[in-house]
Amino acid sequence: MIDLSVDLGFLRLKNPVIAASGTFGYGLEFDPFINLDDIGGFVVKGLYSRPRPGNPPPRLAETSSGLINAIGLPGIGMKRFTEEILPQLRKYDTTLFVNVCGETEEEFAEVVDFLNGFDGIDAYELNISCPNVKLEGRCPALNPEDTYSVVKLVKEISTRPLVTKLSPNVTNIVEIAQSAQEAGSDAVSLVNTFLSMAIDTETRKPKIANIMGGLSGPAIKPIALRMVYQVAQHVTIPVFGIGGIMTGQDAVEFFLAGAKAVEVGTANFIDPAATVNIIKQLEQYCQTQGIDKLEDLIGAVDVSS
Amino acid sequence: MIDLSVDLGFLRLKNPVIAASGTFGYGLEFDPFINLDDIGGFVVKGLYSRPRPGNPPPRLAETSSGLINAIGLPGIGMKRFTEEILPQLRKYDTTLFVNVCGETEEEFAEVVDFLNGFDGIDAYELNISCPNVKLEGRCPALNPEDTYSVVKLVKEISTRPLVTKLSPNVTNIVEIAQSAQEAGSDAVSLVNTFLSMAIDTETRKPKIANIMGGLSGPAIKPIALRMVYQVAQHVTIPVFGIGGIMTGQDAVEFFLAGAKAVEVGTANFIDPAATVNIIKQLEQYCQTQGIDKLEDLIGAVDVSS
Amino acid sequence: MQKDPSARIVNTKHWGDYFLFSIESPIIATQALPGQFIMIRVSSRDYPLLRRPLSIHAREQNIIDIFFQASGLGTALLSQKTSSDSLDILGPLGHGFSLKGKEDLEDREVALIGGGRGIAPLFFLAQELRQRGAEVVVFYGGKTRSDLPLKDKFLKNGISVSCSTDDGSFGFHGFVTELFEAETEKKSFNFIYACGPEAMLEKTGQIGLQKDIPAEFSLESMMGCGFGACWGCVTKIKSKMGSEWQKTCEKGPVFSAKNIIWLNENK
Amino acid sequence: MQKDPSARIVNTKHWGDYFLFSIESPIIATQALPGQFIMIRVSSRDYPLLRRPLSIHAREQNIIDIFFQASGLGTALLSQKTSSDSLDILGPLGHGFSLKGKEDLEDREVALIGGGRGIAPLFFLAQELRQRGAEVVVFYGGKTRSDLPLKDKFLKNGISVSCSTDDGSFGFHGFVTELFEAETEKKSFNFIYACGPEAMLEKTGQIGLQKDIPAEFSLESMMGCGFGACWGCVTKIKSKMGSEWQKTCEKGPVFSAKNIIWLNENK
Ligand SMILES: Cc1cc2nc3c(=O)[nH]c(=O)nc-3n(C[C@H](O)[C@H](O)[C@H](O)COP(=O)(O)OP(=O)(O)OC[C@H]3O[C@@H](n4cnc5c(N)ncnc54)[C@H](O)[C@@H]3O)c2cc1C
Ligand SMILES: Cc1cc2nc3c(=O)[nH]c(=O)nc-3n(C[C@H](O)[C@H](O)[C@H](O)COP(=O)(O)OP(=O)(O)OC[C@H]3O[C@@H](n4cnc5c(N)ncnc54)[C@H](O)[C@@H]3O)c2cc1C
Ligand SMILES: Cc1cc2nc3c(=O)[nH]c(=O)nc-3n(C[C@H](O)[C@H](O)[C@H](O)COP(=O)(O)O)c2cc1C
Ligand SMILES: Cc1cc2nc3c(=O)[nH]c(=O)nc-3n(C[C@H](O)[C@H](O)[C@H](O)COP(=O)(O)O)c2cc1C
Ligand code: FES
Ligand code: FES
Repeated sequence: MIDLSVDLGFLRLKNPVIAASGTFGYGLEFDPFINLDDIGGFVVKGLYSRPRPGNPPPRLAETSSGLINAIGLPGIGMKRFTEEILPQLRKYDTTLFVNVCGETEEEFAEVVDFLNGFDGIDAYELNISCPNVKLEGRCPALNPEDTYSVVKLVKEISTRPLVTKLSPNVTNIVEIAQSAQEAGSDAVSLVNTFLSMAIDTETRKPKIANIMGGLSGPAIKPIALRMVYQVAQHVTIPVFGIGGIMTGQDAVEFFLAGAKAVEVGTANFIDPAATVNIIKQLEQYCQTQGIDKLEDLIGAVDVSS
Repeated sequence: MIDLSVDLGFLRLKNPVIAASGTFGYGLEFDPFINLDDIGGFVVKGLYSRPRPGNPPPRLAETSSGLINAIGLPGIGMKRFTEEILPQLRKYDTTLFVNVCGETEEEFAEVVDFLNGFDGIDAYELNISCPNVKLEGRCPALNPEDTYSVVKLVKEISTRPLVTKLSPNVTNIVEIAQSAQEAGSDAVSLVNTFLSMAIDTETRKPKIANIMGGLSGPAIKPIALRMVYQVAQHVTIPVFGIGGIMTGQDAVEFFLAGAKAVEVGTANFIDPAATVNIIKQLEQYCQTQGIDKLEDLIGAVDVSS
Repeated sequence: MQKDPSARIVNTKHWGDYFLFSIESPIIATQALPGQFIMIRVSSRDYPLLRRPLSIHAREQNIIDIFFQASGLGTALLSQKTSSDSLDILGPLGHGFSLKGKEDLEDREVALIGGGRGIAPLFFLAQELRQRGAEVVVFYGGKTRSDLPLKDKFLKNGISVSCSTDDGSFGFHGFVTELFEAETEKKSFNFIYACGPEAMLEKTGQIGLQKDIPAEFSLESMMGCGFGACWGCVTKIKSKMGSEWQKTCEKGPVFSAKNIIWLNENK
Repeated sequence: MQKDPSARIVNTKHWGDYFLFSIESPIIATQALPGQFIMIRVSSRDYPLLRRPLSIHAREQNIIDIFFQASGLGTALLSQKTSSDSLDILGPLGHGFSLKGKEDLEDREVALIGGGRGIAPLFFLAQELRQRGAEVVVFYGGKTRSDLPLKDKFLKNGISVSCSTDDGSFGFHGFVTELFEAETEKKSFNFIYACGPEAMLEKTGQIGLQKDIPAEFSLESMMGCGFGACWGCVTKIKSKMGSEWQKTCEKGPVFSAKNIIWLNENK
């Protein structure tokens, strides 16, 4: 038996494969396709304090090995989430992360404060990096000061571990990750999507009503992997690797680069059983390579020349 | 007859399709495949003052719809370039750009100063953005101050128009483009490659000997297009669009986003006639859309909702 | 709603760039309802990335049919598959046409209006309606004669079809909505079901309103997942609060015509 | 060096995951020399992106053959092509084996050593060598019996072949270099030409040095373009200044064994 579990310090995952926020609905959408107990965890869709309608369509555009989205974080808001969804999620034996959003620092804090009062949530993922939403014109993950400030504020309130989700749209992601760590974040997850654009050459209109959206999928994997590698060298808190993971091999690349867990996003759309397949492929990989504990892979990239 | 020519102010291109630096050798490599006179121009491989060996192999890795390279800018240096290559290039009736590199600001200036003395070059493209090379540990295109400084220095010396080539590995590319403009650059070209990584899960080694390399190809097109759109809104000098252009349609997206010309990179490897095909496809597109002058497309994206 | 990773193509036919595939998938076929759709993986690689949504065109025991036009990269790839190839599909997805019981349908006049490839879901629907005793007339429009490849199939199955072409090369010369509107002068319909280009549906909706005929439309929308997980596929629908974005893949693809708010801007 | 965007496959054969395709391409066939290669576009879409390099295995008038192992995504896609499909190829590319004139080759003993798919360029070479009067012996090694599908082809063309398998399932039990080394005890060779895994080539190089037999090797390298434009494919070669990176696609893929500097680290 191969031991796929990973110890994050603040939390133990039965395996390191987590479904990423915004690509896994509220989890329930996947119940017809997989046994949710089989996956390491999942992150529910980004949650604001109040319900939000999201952006007008078209919200999606397909690109070469990628997907642009500008969903605009529609959702039912924190109250209805705890009333309608959370009770249904408690029956699953997996780690539940809630992706917390806010248009202001105060809203981040408000959502966490509210959710603190409900059972059945294991940790918060702070979405300070969504490229489609503006926090007084900025998104905190674009600079170290704003990152520090919002993480610090939320950490003081939170009764649960905090994972800070970083944006790849920056010059120096290491510096942002370090700020999150200093502010008390228990882990960082990276990357969110890359601000992108596509134009319909017939209509001359952007393919996304919002003009720009975030790029995800296999196209971004090489950039995401580089960022995870860089960050893992420079922080001591666990790093969750995200970006274009479609197969167990892809996940292994992130572990070798230093990720302690991975989040699987776009792949869930293409195959609702993607997470479960990736877990199987990880097991096979470990078997073939004669590895007993998946944790032995973490950071094991061989950069000697 | 459709008029594909574009007026850059400082230069007129017979058509707006330029072969990108590092993907078109010294131009001569493509003579067996296309008539070089047919293309708008080409940028020769990055040139330092002295010859350089480049990085150890593997220098390339393929990713989903992308290519990572860490060639390391090998080359024959400026002297041998003017002796051995430039004389052979003068016979072509197309616009010749020389991609100028430097490990220090002074080296950029040295190369330009030297090349000023030779006929047959139409403009310089200042490669301040190659992610594989360090300028005292940085690359100038990562911040506005360094960009300003090197462009200013070179502009003072240069007897020819200057195109500054920008890096996409930044938080705010608009600000960098504006610095280049302020420092006197005649145009900006974007983007260079995205710092990336890939790992061989069998050997656990990076697929690139240099560990990291730059991502190019269709995978990056949506991000590049977004950056071109943003920059074109905020500078008055011409913008050259670069990134994943494989077809005439791809090029049209960049024109609509505000590019006055495009550079075609990786596509040249997959099809040595890519530039010429793209020009044909542009002509067809204009015909179908009833456009007489390609210039009418520039910036014509319709963002009304 | 299940995944069938190896549904076998058992038959293929084509007319120009229109294709009809019969696919063996017991788990999906037995659950399928008219107006529902499936999501097909057209490539096992990373490009094209997303599955493609296609309506269930017909169902016969363990077999479902799809009818599609090869219009872009994904449908072109799909069209290259041949008998005995296997497909990875999800289905049946979405809410289909509301099929009233026999008591409501018996001897009722039902108009089915299909434009181009929009005819796809209407065959399955027509068959189910007729089983419930309804009188079905299909109005089938295309740009030109070759856009009406399913005409004979309806006729062979005893379903009456009125055709129109924009260029007059076959049947009524004009839009299918004009053909239908003319027909409403002669005959009174109890229900309208339609699928096709947005302009056709909008016009059909107006006719339905004028004549007070309840109508349901199957809509297309760019879909990321097809099963409610991405929120990418929304349609603007009237609600108590004015309007709301509803997931086309979950609440649709069939919506009641009177609730749809058309967004011409985004087309 | 030209592009043939529609070279037609006229014949295909396969043994397990080894494939032999005959491709009609007059412009490339008439210029081809042994050891040269072609770059094949395996997908008309964006993924996989790069062309794949494959040696010219044989040439007969307007036809070139390729022999390859389906080992990854690109070669797997290629292997699915069938007769009458057309391929987009560039070629002939690179510098092949240095074929001395008749005066130098007549009655000379030439050893051709191929490991696995590395046998590919050696058939074309063997034929050209024999035309020039050389005595050719092929040493053909594989992991197991099924890795030697071309054995009979050489024999049928009157070229003698000695086989080895790592597992002893056919021919000599052991590495092909051991088989060859043993043979050099009995017979003296004037030239060695080899293609195969790096370890095999390195060992062959040592034997050549010991026995003072000049050798040429065809090398593999990750290639971006195949025609000298990307600088991606370099091999370390001895030079006046010590060593230099040479483009494998341009100066190679065939290099004189004594000039190659092996970089085990990067494998
Ligand atoms: C519920 C539903 C049922 C459908 N049923 C049928 C059917 O039975 N027969 C048929 O021929 N077509 C049907 N369509 C339309 C069909 O899905 C598109 O023609 C197809 O996705 C185009 O893919 P492509 O790769 O060929 O085109 P491309 O233009 O290359 O596709 C690019 C992207 O846009 C999406 N896309 C493009 N056009 C549409 C569209 N009209 N609707 C949704 N997504 C689109 C694709 O899925 C893909 O992600 C249906 C669409 C929906 C939403
Ligand atoms: C000059 C030359 C001649 C060759 N001749 C033959 C031949 O006749 N028969 C044969 O079976 N093989 C030959 N090869 C090797 C063949 O090119 C690779 O097996 C093939 O490119 C693998 O592609 P893939 O998509 O199947 O594998 P993947 O592993 O999916 O390929 C990923 C990327 O790596 C490259 N790559 C992987 N392995 C190699 C390799 N060994 N050499 C070069 N690039 C590689 C691919 O081209 C691609 O860009 C030759 C290689 C070279 C350089
Ligand atoms: C449709 C869609 C919606 C998303 N919504 C959210 C979200 O609500 N919160 C968040 O933190 N990330 C969101 N993301 C980002 C993903 O969680 C993930 O970081 C990104 O897609 C990269 O991973 P991938 O390439 O595996 O998809 C969304 C991504 C997609 C494609
Ligand atoms: C192999 C390779 C070598 C390159 N060398 C250079 C270079 O010398 N100077 C430079 O400015 N850009 C260089 N580039 C970047 C390209 O000019 C171009 O900016 C980038 O590849 C994005 O365009 P593409 O997606 O069309 O390839 C190189 C790119 C590749 C793939
Ligand atoms: S297509 Fe994903 S929610 Fe409808
Ligand atoms: S493969 Fe591009 S230079 Fe050799």
